[in-house]
Amino acid sequence: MGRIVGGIGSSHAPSFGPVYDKGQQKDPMWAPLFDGYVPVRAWLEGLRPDLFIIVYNDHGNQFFFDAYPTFALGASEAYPQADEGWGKRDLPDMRGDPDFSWHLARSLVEDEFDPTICQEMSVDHGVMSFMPMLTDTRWPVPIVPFAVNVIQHPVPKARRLYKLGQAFRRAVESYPKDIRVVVFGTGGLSHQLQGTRFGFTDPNWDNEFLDRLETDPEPLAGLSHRDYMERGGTEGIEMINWLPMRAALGPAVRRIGRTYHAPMITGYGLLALEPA
Amino acid sequence: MGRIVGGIGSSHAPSFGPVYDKGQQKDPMWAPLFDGYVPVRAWLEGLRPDLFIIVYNDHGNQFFFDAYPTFALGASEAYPQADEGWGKRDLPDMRGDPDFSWHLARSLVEDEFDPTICQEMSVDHGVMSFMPMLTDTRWPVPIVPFAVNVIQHPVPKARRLYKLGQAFRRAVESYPKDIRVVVFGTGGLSHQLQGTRFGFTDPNWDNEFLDRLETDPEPLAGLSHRDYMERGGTEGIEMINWLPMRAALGPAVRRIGRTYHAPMITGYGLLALEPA
Amino acid sequence: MLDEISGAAVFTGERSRAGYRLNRMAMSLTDPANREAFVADETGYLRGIGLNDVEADLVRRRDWKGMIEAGGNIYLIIKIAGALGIALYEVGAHTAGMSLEQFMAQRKGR
Amino acid sequence: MLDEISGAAVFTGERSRAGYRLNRMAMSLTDPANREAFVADETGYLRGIGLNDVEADLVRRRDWKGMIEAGGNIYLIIKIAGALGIALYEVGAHTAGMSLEQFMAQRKGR
Ligand SMILES: [Fe+3]
Ligand SMILES: [Fe+3]
Repeated sequence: MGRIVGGIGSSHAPSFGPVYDKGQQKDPMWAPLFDGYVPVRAWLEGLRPDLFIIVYNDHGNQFFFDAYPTFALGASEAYPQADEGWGKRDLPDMRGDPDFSWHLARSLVEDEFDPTICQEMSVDHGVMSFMPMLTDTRWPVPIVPFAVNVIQHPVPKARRLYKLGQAFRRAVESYPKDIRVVVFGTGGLSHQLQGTRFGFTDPNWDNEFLDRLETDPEPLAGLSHRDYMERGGTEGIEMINWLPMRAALGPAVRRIGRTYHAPMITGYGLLALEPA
Repeated sequence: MGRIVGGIGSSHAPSFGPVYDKGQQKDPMWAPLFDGYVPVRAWLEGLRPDLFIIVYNDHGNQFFFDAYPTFALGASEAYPQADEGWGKRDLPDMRGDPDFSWHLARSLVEDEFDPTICQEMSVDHGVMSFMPMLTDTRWPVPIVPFAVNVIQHPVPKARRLYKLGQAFRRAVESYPKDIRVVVFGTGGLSHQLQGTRFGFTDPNWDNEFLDRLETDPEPLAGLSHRDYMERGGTEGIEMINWLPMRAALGPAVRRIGRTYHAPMITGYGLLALEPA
Repeated sequence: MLDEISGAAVFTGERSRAGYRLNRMAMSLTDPANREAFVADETGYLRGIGLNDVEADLVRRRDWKGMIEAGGNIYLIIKIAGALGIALYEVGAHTAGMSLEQFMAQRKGR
Repeated sequence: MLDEISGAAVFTGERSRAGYRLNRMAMSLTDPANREAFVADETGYLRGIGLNDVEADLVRRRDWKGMIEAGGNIYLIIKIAGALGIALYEVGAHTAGMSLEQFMAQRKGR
């Protein structure tokens, strides 16, 4: 049987790309954030993971409003990088694990989730931007990307995402192979990209979210979209992507690492947990 | 508030197209089936419906396995006919009702369904083949097509589709406008298009299904896919598309019409119900 | 996993993966221009759309049973038959290991 | 329906419907060849991809606020800006009713 051995929440941002590609992780503007990724990366490697499940959101690159999935589950052997409108970075395709993807599909459909299953799928900065901080860019660990609609309302409820994480755990534990799985959730933290509050961040809310996610996550599943967007900005609704990661770990966790930094117009955070 | 005023279950088949287009509904081979549609069509017109919700399945025409939705909800102003590989029939686009579609999307997502929402969508014989038997082909009543994956396993459970119908009812009843809605479910009945049982039909199972759907539908939601496919053929799994229609009507129904005929390699059926 | 029912392949994700190219080729035939190109030059069309030799050979030999075994989905495969003017009954009979004549004779017998 | 939060449009289905052509045009710019064609001949590109005059005018006037009001999604709209070499801060400031300079001054003040 499979086992969930860790969970990582991380912000993603287009700006992480140039930082990594130009080796600026130690620059004063970025070091307060990316210094925190260094020990988490070492811990992650030490976990000897066989698979990453990555809950993220696309930003109008893989999916368009002709057919917009609430949930899209990748079931491909490879996930190329999307060109988001400003060219691709020099990164290889990410590797998939279709056997696990189809097992996950069966388990989720049995649990009354209704994913769209994608055998061709590119991934954008929602996956590609922070992963180089956490693992070798030859991508030694295969991924199962799981895209959540957080941009075209109605978006799924926080509660639904919490239940999704619990369903991930059932899927992993019912897998016939002894694989070690790390679940990622990525998005946010607070930011707003348009309207009178353009540039809004709220470090208080972001840190409260990180606190509660670690120690008492279930009430976060009860917050409304209005709660998330008033406190974290309209685009801060992405924070709900972190809930499946936390729910998949089970009630008790141990904190491995945590960082927060808001140098621009987004609250950037990292939280690494393992089941206690 | 909206109201569900009727429910229709019908088979669909590519062969219905030529029958209608050549005016062969009265031919001895087809009359035993299509004679049954005549009074149902009159009843349907008398209901003065404002909207049809049509639960059907696509057959590799609108959706491909690059991104296959478990549930796809149409939210378009128009639904053109798909070319299925042998040319289109001379039929206009079907009309949509995006306002209701988006209301339905919000209501379903609130109820923890995860549809893919389609603002561009063609419909194949799953919708177009039987509708000319039931309404004018200038399509006076707008539709909301709802496509269910019944061809790439895992397909949703019968139970999930039953709950979907209950959710349709909540959506209709929470709509601010006083609209009169008829819910359709289409697929099957028994048939198997490949393998050693090619050509298999089972009129006993089909009629048992029609009986139970009318009078005691809930246990049909408890049957497994294996049950449906062993009794109704691998492609007979389409019969689960009838469950949302029945569940949307509520517990007590009155039968308006029912027909069954199996002249070829599919059990063809029609069942029209209204809330009692 | 539900993989077969009464002698028929259940079209699972695993089969969908195996038959991906074949099914994609079949779906391309929903475009009339592609149907014309396919009929005019089968071999060229199948190569151009990226089938491997084994898959192209299944199509050229009208091996409907083989296409299903290779992950073809019946709803897609019959688009290939349709473009070639071959009817569903012939395809279905072949997947059942029969000729069309055998199938029709057996049906009459029922 | 949740349509606005603290002075920002919530990108609802209704907005998605209204902005469909504009967003589709923006997404087309994920293809480098389309970016080139757009920059080389804006008016021709916008007409060719089916924008109406009002929509094309919003793009030509760099009216980012107007694009959002017309149903543009911010993640799509910034692809238009990207192709034109305009940065997110300028787009965002405009949607807030400010110039880039005003926005930066206000930020410093915080
Ligand atoms: Fe994001
Ligand atoms: Fe069908």
